[in-house]
Amino acid sequence: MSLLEELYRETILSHYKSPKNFGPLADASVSIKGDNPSCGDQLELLLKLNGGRITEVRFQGHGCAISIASASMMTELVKNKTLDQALELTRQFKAMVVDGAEPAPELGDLKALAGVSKLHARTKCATLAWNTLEEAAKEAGTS
Amino acid sequence: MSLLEELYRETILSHYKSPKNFGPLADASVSIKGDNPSCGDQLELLLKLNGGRITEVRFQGHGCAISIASASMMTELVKNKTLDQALELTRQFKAMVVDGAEPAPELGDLKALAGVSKLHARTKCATLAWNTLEEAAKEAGTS
Amino acid sequence: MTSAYLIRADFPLFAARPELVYLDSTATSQKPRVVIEALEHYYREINANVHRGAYDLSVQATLAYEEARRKMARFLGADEREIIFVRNTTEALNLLVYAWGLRVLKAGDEILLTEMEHHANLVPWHLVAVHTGAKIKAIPVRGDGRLDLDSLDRLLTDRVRVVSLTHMSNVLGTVNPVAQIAKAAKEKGALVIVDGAQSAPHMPVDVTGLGADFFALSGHKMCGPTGAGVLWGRYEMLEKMQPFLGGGEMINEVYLERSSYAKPPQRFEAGTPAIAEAVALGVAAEYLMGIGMQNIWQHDRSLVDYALARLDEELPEVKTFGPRGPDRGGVIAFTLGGLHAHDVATALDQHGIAVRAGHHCAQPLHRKLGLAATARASFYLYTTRDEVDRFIEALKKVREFFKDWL
Amino acid sequence: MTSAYLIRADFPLFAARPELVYLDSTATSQKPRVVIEALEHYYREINANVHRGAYDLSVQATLAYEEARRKMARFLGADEREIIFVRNTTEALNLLVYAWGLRVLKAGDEILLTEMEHHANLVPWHLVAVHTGAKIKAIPVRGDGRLDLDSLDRLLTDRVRVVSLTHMSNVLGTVNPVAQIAKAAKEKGALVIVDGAQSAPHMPVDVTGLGADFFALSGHKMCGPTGAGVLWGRYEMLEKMQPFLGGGEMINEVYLERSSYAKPPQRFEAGTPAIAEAVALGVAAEYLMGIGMQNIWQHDRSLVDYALARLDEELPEVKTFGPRGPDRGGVIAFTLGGLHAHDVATALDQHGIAVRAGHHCAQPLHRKLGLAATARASFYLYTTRDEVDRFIEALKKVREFFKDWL
Ligand SMILES: Cc1ncc(COP(=O)(O)O)c(C=O)c1O
Ligand SMILES: Cc1ncc(COP(=O)(O)O)c(C=O)c1O
Repeated sequence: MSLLEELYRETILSHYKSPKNFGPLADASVSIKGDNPSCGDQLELLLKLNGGRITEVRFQGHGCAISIASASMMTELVKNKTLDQALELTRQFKAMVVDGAEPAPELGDLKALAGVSKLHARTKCATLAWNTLEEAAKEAGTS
Repeated sequence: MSLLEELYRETILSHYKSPKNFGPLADASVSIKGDNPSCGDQLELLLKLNGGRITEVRFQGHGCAISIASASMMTELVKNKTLDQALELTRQFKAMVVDGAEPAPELGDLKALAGVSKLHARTKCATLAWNTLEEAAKEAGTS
Repeated sequence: MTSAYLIRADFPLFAARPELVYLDSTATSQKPRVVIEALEHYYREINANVHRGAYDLSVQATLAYEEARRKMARFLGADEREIIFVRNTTEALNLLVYAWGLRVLKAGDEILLTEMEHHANLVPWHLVAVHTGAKIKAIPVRGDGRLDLDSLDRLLTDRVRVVSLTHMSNVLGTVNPVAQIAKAAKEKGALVIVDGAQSAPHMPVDVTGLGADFFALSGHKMCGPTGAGVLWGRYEMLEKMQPFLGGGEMINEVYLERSSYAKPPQRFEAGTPAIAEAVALGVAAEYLMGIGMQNIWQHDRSLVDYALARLDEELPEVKTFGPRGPDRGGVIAFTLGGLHAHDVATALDQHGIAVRAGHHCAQPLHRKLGLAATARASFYLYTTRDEVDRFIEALKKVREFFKDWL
Repeated sequence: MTSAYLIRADFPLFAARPELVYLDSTATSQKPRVVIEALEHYYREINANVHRGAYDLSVQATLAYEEARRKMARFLGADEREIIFVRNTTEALNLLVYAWGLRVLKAGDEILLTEMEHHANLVPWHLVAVHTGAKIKAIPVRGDGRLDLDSLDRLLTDRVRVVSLTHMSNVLGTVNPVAQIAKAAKEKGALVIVDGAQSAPHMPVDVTGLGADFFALSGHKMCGPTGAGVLWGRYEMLEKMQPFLGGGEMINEVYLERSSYAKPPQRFEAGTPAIAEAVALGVAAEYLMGIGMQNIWQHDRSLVDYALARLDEELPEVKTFGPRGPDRGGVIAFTLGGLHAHDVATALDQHGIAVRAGHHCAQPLHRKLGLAATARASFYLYTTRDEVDRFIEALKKVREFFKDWL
């Protein structure tokens, strides 16, 4: 299987074409913008928090298949998790796409992005939503 | 004869140690400063003109043996010459020290500086006074 | 022109990477052997600091550096005293903004740019606008990728003090009618600055004929090393200008609290320059002149016409931007269906085709096109027709691969 | 340290010029083979523009460039996000003057320098003084070539907003007690900038230990290529600072009339950097770390002590400047009788000895010494004791030659 086939699978392309949890979120507790200035991709992450738990999460913006699919799957995964759990998932996700670690079982469908670790040019795309989540957690912690 | 011996002869070193026409000149018609910013050498040329003829010429400043000797001999040579004659001598002098032309007989003692053409690093020293003379002639022409 | 197939042999990178189809010369060009060897030769045999030396080695370094200045003057049809070595186009434009714009412009003055400018010709002017209150305006880009010259009369008011524009767009490939615009600008008394980052490498440039006051280029885009570029300026302008960077070599006299400045070009070259890089840039210019800038332009032109014709014909899902005709250089920004440019570029890379994806440092233009990003293929003297074919065949495979998602 | 006799073999220029005694490393150093080869390798195998690439070659170029940043961080004991690639020390200091000095300083503020500064650390401040009305003061140099620290209390008023000083003088060889001065300056709330052009190449530098806010160096003086240097800055300071040059890569979002900026270090690296040069500078730093900065310092120290002892003993007509002791690096500025430094340097050059003559871009210091110019011999890791001997023997011949005119 070519790297291209490994990466651009049904899972990813369908999240790209029909992202989950996409759109505005009224009364968000935290909203944070993230971007990759080198490519112009932009994303806004909106969270509703309740006692340290993410009760609602949505995102909006534009980007490539990898960044949008990653954001879409991330929102599905972190919904109803605590911020701490979400940060642990972030760590696991980055280990997979940056360092090429075996996908942690907790990542579920996101293992479809494991191939990104072989495409250094695209790690920034895959991690954009997650870096924004980290920023959001920081913001939530200080506010 | 080494290049050093060819260049640093009695003529040059004695002009360096006891430059001719050195010092201020009251009532100068033109006074122009010249410098070699790369080495810090500075020279001021003072001329008294009468109907296009250099009736008095003096200089002051500091510099290396080559620049001071060149200035000293130049003042001796151009005194009582017309500006046009002085500019022609300048051309001949530069041909000698920059392009390595045979010394024109009109240059007299200045032929002692012919060796400078083999020392590219020092042509700026040898031509400092002459460049200043050209500036002075320009100034005299426009005023 | 000598065939691109032969020219390739001058570029060691293609031998090291025989499978690569390099279509990103607009970002930076590859380097011919003579340029790499010039660097090597400089460091192995004549390396010393310039200007200040009283010994032979330093004289040789200085001669090599000043010879490079003469070569760049010849390349641009200029006088050697008008050639200032800088790092790149970006530094050249910033130099003008700091040494001229920030000092001269006032609230109410207008700065006229175009909608197709590279960030290098936008961001520095923002600084001027913020600090002086001068206003930025832009000549619009028409649907066909050319400047809307009809708007020039209206835009070129008496308040316009400077017109700064790109000679050739790094996205659309458009070659702007700089001489015509410069003439109109000069009639209004405005200064004219030309961003030559894309024109200098690809076409004959005669700065005096252009009628501009300043012209900036990047060596690394014209077969030279990174780290060296040129700002050309009319000598009368340079003489009037205050320095930009302060330091060694650009001074006349320095006291603790004040200093006086050397004449141009030294006035604008503070500190130890990129000596080896300037020397090698001179060699690059000579190499290009040897092949002939007009030949290079024709070569780029024929490849871009060929590529656009095939794309139009064989890949209707591909949308390209920029004008068609003799005022179009060898750059093709494109999209493939609704795919994101990054995904297209990654897919092409898997087939050995190197194209760039993103906004190419032209966000305002992309905003105008209604896109966040495009993919971009660009050609140069070493690009072969065969490579254009491989690019198009690869693009077809990419289309096939993504066919359900276009 | 590995013997300088062996180290020389790493430097191709010495093989190309076996007769040359190169004593001008303070102006620029020679380059080891690994650095020249790093440039070659970069251009032959991985040349592409950085940051923006969606293809493999560009990723490799970016990795090499960012790896160089990490190497420079290691060299200085800093964090990689604090390393900004610039052309040289001069550009680094100008960056600070433009991005910080011109924006922050006000009339009545004071800028504290020293009398031994290089023009690179004087001329940019003159610009600030002229535009803001801030005042320049200088810590005096004592007769022994050291700073007069007794004056510090008096000079370091509450109005001093910045202390900018050289770590090591390029004329006197004096190593200034920067940590001590930085501590006093910080107590007054002043910013501390260190000109490390001469220290970084010759001694271990740990920027965090120095207690300074900024540190500037030139790659070409530390075995790297021309065209690449480093500005180190504390991250908190960099984060607060506005950009200097505007253009590609330093931005976040760009509109026609405004832009927002990227985080440091990108914020301060506009346009295409000197990529190959930065990569090769990283290799140079690694080469020096391999030999050991402390070893290099000891080597310089032992040569300068040896040379000064022989000059004192055997050439009473030679006058040297600068301190004696452990705070003295391998630089000897000198005069021979009443001869002009240029004549001495020319004469030495005829014996194959390359020394510099002039004010060495330190006119105020020379004015203080009462001289327009000095000759200067300087040593580095590849300088052998044998070369110092040849220098001294040649100087004796020069004395003999000019004996009637001293
Ligand atoms: C102490 C000092 N500062 C600054 C500089 C300027 O270095 P560069 O010319 O590489 O910018 C030098 C080098 O001449 C120097 O010795
Ligand atoms: C039109 C144009 N202007 C300016 C630049 C900036 O060039 P550099 O990054 O070499 O400064 C570029 C290159 O990207 C360009 O294409």
